[in-house]
Formats: sequence, C-alpha cells, structure tokens
Amino acid sequence: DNESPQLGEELSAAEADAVSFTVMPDGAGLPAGAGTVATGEKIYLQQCVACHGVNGEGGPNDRLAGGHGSLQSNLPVKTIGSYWPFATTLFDYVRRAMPYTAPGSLDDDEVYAVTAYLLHLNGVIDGNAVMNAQSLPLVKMPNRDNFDWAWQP
Amino acid sequence: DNESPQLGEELSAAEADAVSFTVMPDGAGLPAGAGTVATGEKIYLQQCVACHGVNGEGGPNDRLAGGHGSLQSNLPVKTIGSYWPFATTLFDYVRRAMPYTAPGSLDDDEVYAVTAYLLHLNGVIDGNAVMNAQSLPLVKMPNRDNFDWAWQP
Amino acid sequence: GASAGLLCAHAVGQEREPWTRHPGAPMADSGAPAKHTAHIKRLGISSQAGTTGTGVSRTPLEHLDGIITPSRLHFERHHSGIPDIDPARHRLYITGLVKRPLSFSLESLLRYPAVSRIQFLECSGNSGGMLAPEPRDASCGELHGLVSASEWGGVPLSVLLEEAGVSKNASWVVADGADAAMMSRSVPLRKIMDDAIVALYQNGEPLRPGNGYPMRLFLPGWEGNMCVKWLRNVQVTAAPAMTKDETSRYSDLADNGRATLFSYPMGVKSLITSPSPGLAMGPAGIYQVKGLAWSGSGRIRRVEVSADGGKSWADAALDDSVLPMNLTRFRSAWHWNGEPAVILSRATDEHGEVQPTREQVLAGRASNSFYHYNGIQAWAIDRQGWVRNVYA
Amino acid sequence: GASAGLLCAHAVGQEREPWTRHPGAPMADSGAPAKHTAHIKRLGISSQAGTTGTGVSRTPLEHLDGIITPSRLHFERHHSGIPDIDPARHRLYITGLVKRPLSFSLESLLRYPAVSRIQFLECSGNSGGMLAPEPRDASCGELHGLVSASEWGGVPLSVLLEEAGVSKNASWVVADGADAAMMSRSVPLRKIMDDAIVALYQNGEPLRPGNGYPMRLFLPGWEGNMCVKWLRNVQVTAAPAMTKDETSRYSDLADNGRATLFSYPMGVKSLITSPSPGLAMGPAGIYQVKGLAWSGSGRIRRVEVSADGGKSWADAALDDSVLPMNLTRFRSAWHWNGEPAVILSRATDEHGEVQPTREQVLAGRASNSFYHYNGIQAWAIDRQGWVRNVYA
Ligand code: HEC
Ligand code: HEC
Ligand SMILES: [Ca+2]
Ligand SMILES: [Ca+2]
Ligand SMILES: [Ca+2]
Ligand SMILES: [Ca+2]
Ligand SMILES: [Ca+2]
Ligand SMILES: [Ca+2]
Ligand SMILES: [Co+2]
Ligand SMILES: [Co+2]
Repeated sequence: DNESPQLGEELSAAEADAVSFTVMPDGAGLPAGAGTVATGEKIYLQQCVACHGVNGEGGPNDRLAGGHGSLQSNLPVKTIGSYWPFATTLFDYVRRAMPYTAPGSLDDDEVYAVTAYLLHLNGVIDGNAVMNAQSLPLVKMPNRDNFDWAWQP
Repeated sequence: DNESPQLGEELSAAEADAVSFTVMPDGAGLPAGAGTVATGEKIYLQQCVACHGVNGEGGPNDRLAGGHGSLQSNLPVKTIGSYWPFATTLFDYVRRAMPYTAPGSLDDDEVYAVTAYLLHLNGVIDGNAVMNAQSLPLVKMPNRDNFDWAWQP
Repeated sequence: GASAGLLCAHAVGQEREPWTRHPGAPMADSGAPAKHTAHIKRLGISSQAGTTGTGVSRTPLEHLDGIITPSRLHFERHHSGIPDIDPARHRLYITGLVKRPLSFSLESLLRYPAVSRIQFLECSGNSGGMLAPEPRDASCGELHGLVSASEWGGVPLSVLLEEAGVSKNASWVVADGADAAMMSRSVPLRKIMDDAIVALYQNGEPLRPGNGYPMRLFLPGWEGNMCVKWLRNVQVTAAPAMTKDETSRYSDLADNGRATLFSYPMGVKSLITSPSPGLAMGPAGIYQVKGLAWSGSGRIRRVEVSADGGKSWADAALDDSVLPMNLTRFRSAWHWNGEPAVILSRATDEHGEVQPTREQVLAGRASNSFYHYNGIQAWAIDRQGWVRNVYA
Repeated sequence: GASAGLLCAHAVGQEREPWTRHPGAPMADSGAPAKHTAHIKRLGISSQAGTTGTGVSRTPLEHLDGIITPSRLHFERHHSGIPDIDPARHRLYITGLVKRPLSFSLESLLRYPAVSRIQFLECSGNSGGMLAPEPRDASCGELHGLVSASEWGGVPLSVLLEEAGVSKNASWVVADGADAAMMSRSVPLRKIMDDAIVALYQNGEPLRPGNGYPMRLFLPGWEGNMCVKWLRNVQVTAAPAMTKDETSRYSDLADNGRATLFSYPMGVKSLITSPSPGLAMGPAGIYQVKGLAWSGSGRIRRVEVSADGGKSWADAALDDSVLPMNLTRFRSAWHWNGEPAVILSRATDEHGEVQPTREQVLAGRASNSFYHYNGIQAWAIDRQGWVRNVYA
C-alpha cells in the first residue's frame, strides 16, 4: 500500500507471545505449569471466595457453579458448568482478569489450580485431576454441543 | 402550517415597541427626548473618556473621532466621522451597549446628548445642534455615499 | 402580558433583560454546559456489587436532539473501570498468524491513512430491561440509553494487518484491551478487512478515557462489546478464541436450551425520545414526536409512527443526514387531543428489515436472554400528560 | 525490542501493562477528556483592553480530526461576554412588520417543528492575521481557528414568522441578542425564510452559554456574526438597520475608499491542519496530509494538494460525509523526502468556485480590511521538519 508509512516495529516470536494472552480452545497459548484441585481450593478460599461465595455459589459477584439442567427452565442459571462451552476460556479469563482487585497477580500454576478447582466444583473433572497445557483442552464441558454460530466465516 | 403548535403569546404594540431597540436610518425607533453637544460633553467626560480617550482619540478602546480622508490611504482609520454611513447607528449602538460596564444606564436624553457630542467631535454637526428624533435622521454623514451593497433584496 | 415579568403593559421606555445590564462571563479555554442543563447527565449508573467500574452508564436520550451524542454523555460499559494509560508507553500489537508481528506507538499511528465517519455504537445488552414481565417505570435513557453516536476517526485496521502480512489460514482476530479485565473478543477477519478502524478520535477530538483513550476498535453496526476499548493486541487466528465475553456473556440463549454465538450486527430499531417518561406534556395541542432510528446493517429507509397504539401508522420525516450505521433523527407533528394515547415508532432499514414487536423479539428466547432487544417501544400518555413505559 | 520498556527480549511469561493490574476509574455522570490531552484547548484568547469578554477564542484545528468540533472547543466571538440567562425568563420576540407581534418561551419552542443539520460556523474575521505584511509565526488554529462545525438543531424561523404574519412590505429582519451589547444584525428576509433556524441544540445537547444558550440564530454558510447568540428579538423591517456591527464592523473597505456592506456567504476555503506549525515532523517518510475544506454556498466538490509550492497538484481524498455548508475533511498521503517543501491545499465547491490565492484575495482591498479572507494557505517545512506559515 503506497499510503502506509510502514512504521510497525517488528516483534520477536517471544515478544509477540508475551503480549498475547489468548488461550484457544485447542490449547494454543496455554503456558507451561500445572495445578491441582486441592491447591486451587486453597487459592479460591484465599482470593476468590469473598466475591464468588463458598462453593462458587455466588454473592456478592457472579455465581461460578451449579445451575446444571436449568437452561430450558423458566429461569436459566448460566455458570461455568451449566453453560460455558470450553474449559480453556476459564484459564484465559482468570489469567486476564482475576482476582478482580489484583489481576495478573497469580502465576501460571495458580491459574491452572484455580481453574481445576472451579471445573471440579462444577462436576466437570475429577478431584484428582491435574490441569496443564495438555489436559485442559481435553476437558469436555457439559454444555459444549448446545451452541450454534450466527456468523460463519 | 399544520405542524405548528401556535404557542406565541401576542404582544401589545407598546410591549413590542418596548422590547425592540432598533433605530432605523429613517429615524423609526427613535424615542422622545433630546440632547445637546454641551450636555453630551459632560457625560462623555464622566462615562466614556476613560475608555475612548480625550476628544475620542481612542485608548485603551476604540477611537471614536478623526481619520477623515484616510480611507484611501495605506492605513485607513475608520471612525464614526470617517466611515459610518448613518448617524442613527450611533444612537442605536450607544443605547444598546454603552457605557461598556453599565449598558442601559443612560436615559434617552443622555444618549441623544452623547450622540450629539460625538457627531460634533467628528465635525459632522454644529456645536449648537440639538439631537432628537427629528434632527438625528437628517444628519448626513461624510462617508455616506461610499457604500455598495453586496446583497440586494 | 407576554413575558415573565420583564414587561409592563404600559411601558413607554425600552425594556431590557437584567443579564443585558453588565458585561458577561469571559472567553474560556474550554466551554462548559449551562448550569441550567446540569440535570442532563448520564443515567442509571450501576456497577457490580463492591465495584465502581464494572457496569454501565447510559446516555440521557430524552434530553438530546439530533444524531450526535456529546462525548461526555456517550454511554459507558466497562468491565474493570477506566485504565489510566500513559499514551507514550501504550502499544498496539499485531500478533498471531502474521508474517511479521508488529508494535505500533500512538505517535506512529497518527501518520497512517485515516478515515472518519459518523456512526452509532450500541451495547448488545441495551434495552435489556424490556424483558421484565411488567413494564419498568423508567425513562427512555434509563431503558434504552446504551446507544450513542459519534464521529469516529482513525486508521483502517486492514492497513496495519497488511503491513504485518496476514497468513493464508487466518480467518479471525482476537482483540483485547489494556483495562484490568484485558477484555477480549474474537472478530471475523472479513469484518476487520471490510470496515474496522482503530479509532483515535471521537467527535473531532482524541478519544476520552471512558471511550477507549488512546485507541479503540470500532466495528460499524456491530455490537458494542466487540469494539474493544484501550485496544492493545490484535491477534490473528484461524478460529474464534471463545472468550468469556463471547460465550458466558453476549451469547443468545433460546428457550430450548440451545444458544447462539456470534450474533453481531445490531438489529433495526427505533425509539420515540420525546414525548417519553419524565417529560410531562402540557395541555392538549400540537406536539412534535421525535426519536431515533438505526440499523447495524445500513441506512434507515423509513420510520412510521402511531398514536393509537399501532392501529394506524404514518411516515415520520427524517432529518437530512441519513447515514449508514448511524442514528437517524425522525420527527412527526401530532395533535394530542388530551385523551389517553399510546405512541409507537417502527423503523425499516434499506434492506427492508422491519423493526419487530416485543412479542416477536421474545418469542423463543430464554426468559433472561436480554441481548439484541430491538422491539417496538410503546409510551402511554394519560389525561394528565404523564408518559410511561407500556407493553403495547 | 519494540515497546517502551514493557517487554524484555527474553520474556518467558506474559507481559501486561501496569494499568492493567488494578481496576480503573469508575463510570461518571459526564466523561472528561484525558489528562494527556489537556493541551487541546481554545487558542489565542484575546479581549479588548480592559475587558474579558469582548474578543475571541479559537478552535485548536491542528489537534482535531473529522468534521465536527467538540462544543467545548467551538470558537467564541463575544461583544460583551457571555450573559447569565435564566432560561425560564428568556423570551424570543417577533416584532416589527407583522400582523401579531409574538413572544415565545423556550419551553414553547421545544414543541415546534425542528430540524438538525451538521454545518460550519465561521467568523468573517477569521484568518485576518494573513493580512500582516510578513507571515505570522502562529499555529493553524491561531491563524484560522475562528471556524468550527456542529450539528445545529432547532426551529425554522420561518415557522415563527408565519405565525406572526409577515407584512407584504417586509424584506429584512433585525435580530438582536440578550448579551450586554445587545448585538444586532440585519438579515435579509429571504435567507430567513430559506434556511434560518433558531438553534436550541448543538452537537446533540442544549447550546452551551458560550454559543448562545438558550437560543441563537443560525444561518447556514453565512458569516458568523449574523448568527446572533442569545437571540431575543427578531424585528421584521422594510430595510436594513445599518447597525454598528454591519457598518462600522463586518463591512469590506476597498483601497479606493469605497466599502461594501452585506457580504454574507463565506467563500470557498481550505486549510492543511496537519502537518502545520507546532506539529513537528519526524524523519523522512510517508505522512498523511490532512485538512478541512468548506464553502458557504454549498458542498465541496474537490480539494487539491501540492507539496511543491503550487507547481503541481493532486486530488485529495474526501471523507464520506461531504455535507452542504459543512467542513469536509480531506486527506492525502505524501512521501516527504526530508528536503524543504511547501505544502498547499486548494478547494473547489459544487458551483465551481475555486479558492483564490492570497494575492487574489488582497488585490483591491484596503490594507487593514480583514474580513472574508479565504486565500490558499502555504506551510513551509524545513530539513529539521519544522513547519511554518509562509506566503507562497
Ligand atoms: C473483589 C471481587 C472479586 C474477587 C476477589 C474475584 N472476583 Fe471473579 N469476578 C468479579 C466480578 C465483579 C466479575 C464480573 C466481571 C465482569 O462482569 O466483566 C467476576 C467474574 C468472574 C468470572 C466470570 C463469571 C461469568 O460467569 O462470566 C470468573 C470465572 C471469576 N470471576 C473467577 C474468579 C476467581 C478464580 C477469583 C480468584 C482467583 C476471583 N474471580 C476473584 C469479582 C471478583
Ligand atoms: C469600560 C470601557 C468603556 C467605556 C466606559 C465606554 N466604552 Fe465604548 N466601547 C468599549 C469597547 C470595549 C468597545 C468595543 C465593543 C465591541 O468590540 O463590540 C466600545 C465601542 C464603542 C463604540 C463603537 C466604536 C466603533 O468604531 O465601532 C462607540 C460609538 C462607543 N463605544 C461609545 C461609547 C460611549 C458614548 C461611551 C460612554 C457613554 C462609552 N463608549 C463608554 C469600551 C468602553
Ligand atoms: Ca502468550
Ligand atoms: Ca422601541
Ligand atoms: Ca416596565
Ligand atoms: Ca419463549
Ligand atoms: Ca519481562
Ligand atoms: Ca490593494
Ligand atoms: Co450478539
Ligand atoms: Co461580510
């Protein structure tokens, strides 16, 4: 394009990766590290429970568990377990945005752990499961198959 | 017009006249009353000289007299006497806007008087002239015939 | 007597208003609104429990006219407040499936080709209150004020992507923001190459922090949440990322339990902004019914209004500037006879799409699925001239 | 390394900007500009000796983009400051040669038919500094910032005059304002009936006091001084009143001593707003030349730019919204080779009127006759990238 000044500064692959936070459903973007449900529970009780309640029941902020089977009811309850199509979304979002008052304060192991705990709370994974870059994308969410796309590429 | 709510409240002729300040070149809109050059000088020295200078020579604000014959020069000086086409404009403007810090504070006689003084300062009227609704529109300004209209109705 | 005490019937002299009797206020660096219009401010500010910046503020549509929203009154939707960005340190990254990942400073973007267009931005959660089983007692802006319009100016994102060199297998981008939520959305590459801009200017001046300073994504006609504010990274991908905001939120649940992702263009919609709740009518007589119409898919072709609850309709006049993907101002004179009445507006866009009724919008939806509500709005006027939200 | 210290070359983890680490500022009643853009304010504020409100403030054109001026930055020209008007007591009078003189409250005007259009307002004294024998060392806004554009909404004045019933012998009106100068101008009745409005809204919200709150006259394309602010009386007449502001001021003196009254439409004009003085260039390379073009007689048809002092010209691109009697934004990519250059723009309107050179504008004028200056503006760029005002 003869109108573009071409002023972009090239990033190395490592730099590009470091500024790119996206975790894809196939696991692309997931970092090294791992976390267990048990560790996740400890972190949750320290860093999350005040806003999301015991067992993720919600209050004062969003409910994070339960609502299974409610989607066709008169009052659907959308939670990670009842609604979210992909488990990778949880890692991606918590790493970006939580805990609310100090986003970015958890290291990758801790994000894996709290992800594991929330998936377990929702009955999606076993209490002994370990979440890492390999296992997380393999988790099949209960509501996975109930989504249609309004936009097709 | 069937879209207009017709909410205008009718004014009596006296009310309409009271809110209409315009003085036309033919004298329409001029009030009763009168003023002399001598009275005008007194008012000028009390209320105007601080801003427009002795003999209307200007400073700190607009020059009000002089500049006669300068319009074709390299530095035209536009004053009441050298430039303004109508004397009625002076009454109209002073009544609206002057003295700057207290517009509306002069009564009609005083406006006639200061008008007379400024016209006299500019050599347009005699020192004994009295300005009123009859005499003011008859004053012929020196530069009167040097105007063209860019817009024709 | 026709004025408010300024005149007496037997006046002989000139009457001048008190504020004409002494010089007024000086020129100013930046002009402020009149103190008498201080009630015109954003409405319905609300934030998640315990937070101040995770929520919305709404445009007071009922107090505005024309097709532009002053930037100070543009609605807000933030996920973790307004970041305090240093424009000298902020970077826009282009990463992912590109030949050369790139980093741009604000200063460098100001040297790029730019465009500027007047277009609306609507939160896809706008008008969500209309799901309530009983009509809420709220004003036009409180109900529908998550829509605003601005002149948006900036750099076509396609130019930056071309510089980076998009790979053949790319068909999406994932855009994220430099707020504390690092809010992220997937956007089809086709839209990006079509008309997406990195907006740097809003209504002539640099973006304000509440609307994305120093830069935001702007996608004409598409749901506001995708127009990522404080834009920091555009990561080119082969598939959508399924971010929290495009799955957990901003997806549309049907009453059969299935949900739809990626519903992007905002539907054809209109609203009567006056008369509307809170703007009391005076006595019977002629009133100007005015409002706004818009469509995420193009220009508004027609707006009809009804003053008998939808039994009969008449075409409203449209203000001159009918721009694609922008608010269009409509107006219609109405002789109110002082009896109770229900007034409605209905928009049609250039593709012939007609604004649906509330019933049509809600049919098949889950009870709490509130995105993309574009139903016809009805206001009821009673004998006293009070106006209220009703379901026609 | 591509970013400003946020990244290190051997990063293994994720890098997030400091302002993403804690929640940002809350939603607000009214959104303010970024603190980093505090330098974008009105320019060249000046007032007659001893006064604070008899003068001008200018729009900082060089810092803006698009075709709308934020109301806070709209230029000002006051004759005795900004009056503090009580909108409940303000009245608009229609008097003079009418069957029924009338008085209107603001409240009643809000019930009248209305229109809204995006149009420029230019002081006829704009660019007067270009008369100086030597080019002034000043910025684009300092030199030419007595022009702004807004969406103006309000009631066609013709509707109010029809209600009052205009007499057969009427052909002018005299409009005056409720400021301490009671500033007054004569306006041809034909213009009034054609497209004059009593503007109540600017850029969507009620007028701000500096621009005439609660109401002003707006005459599309005509010199700003006639668009009387704080409009209080429209007196219908058979002839012009020859007010101070249309004789002593806002008249055009020729070098032969004759003067012209009633020069109303603003001429076809354009300006490069960037690059311009104060916006330093960086190294050689591609820059976007951008600017504004307008004509008081209609739409802009064409803008040409030259980067060789006027030897060769190329058509610039125009932003989508080319509206009649509005600013039009033009843009043109330019590869600057780092050598001294003189850049110019030249506008043509839909009637084929071409913007004149400075020499053409000044030919036949008195040396201090500064109204209606619309000459081609030249900016010289030196090897260091500094830009300055020159007479090409
Ligand atoms: C101080 C309050 C607070 C704390 C502490 C907190 N959160 Fe949150 N959380 C929120 C708020 C507020 C939101 C909603 C954000 C929005 O609406 O964009 C949220 C949203 C979420 C969501 C998305 C819910 C949905 O259905 O979309 C998840 C998942 C979540 N938080 C997980 C966590 C985890 C894990 C922690 C601890 C590591 C945590 N939160 C700590 C306030 C908090
Ligand atoms: C405190 C300062 C001040 C005082 C006192 C004052 N003036 Fe003025 N006068 C001004 C200013 C400032 C202007 C310019 C107004 C404008 O630019 O619109 C002006 C303008 C004028 C003009 C128009 C000049 C022109 O060439 O357009 C006339 C005539 C005038 N004044 C007459 C008077 C008279 C008569 C008085 C006393 C009764 C008076 N002034 C008192 C400040 C003052
Ligand atoms: Ca990464
Ligand atoms: Ca009178
Ligand atoms: Ca009285
Ligand atoms: Ca249903
Ligand atoms: Ca690092
Ligand atoms: Ca000459
Ligand atoms: Co959607
Ligand atoms: Co003129």
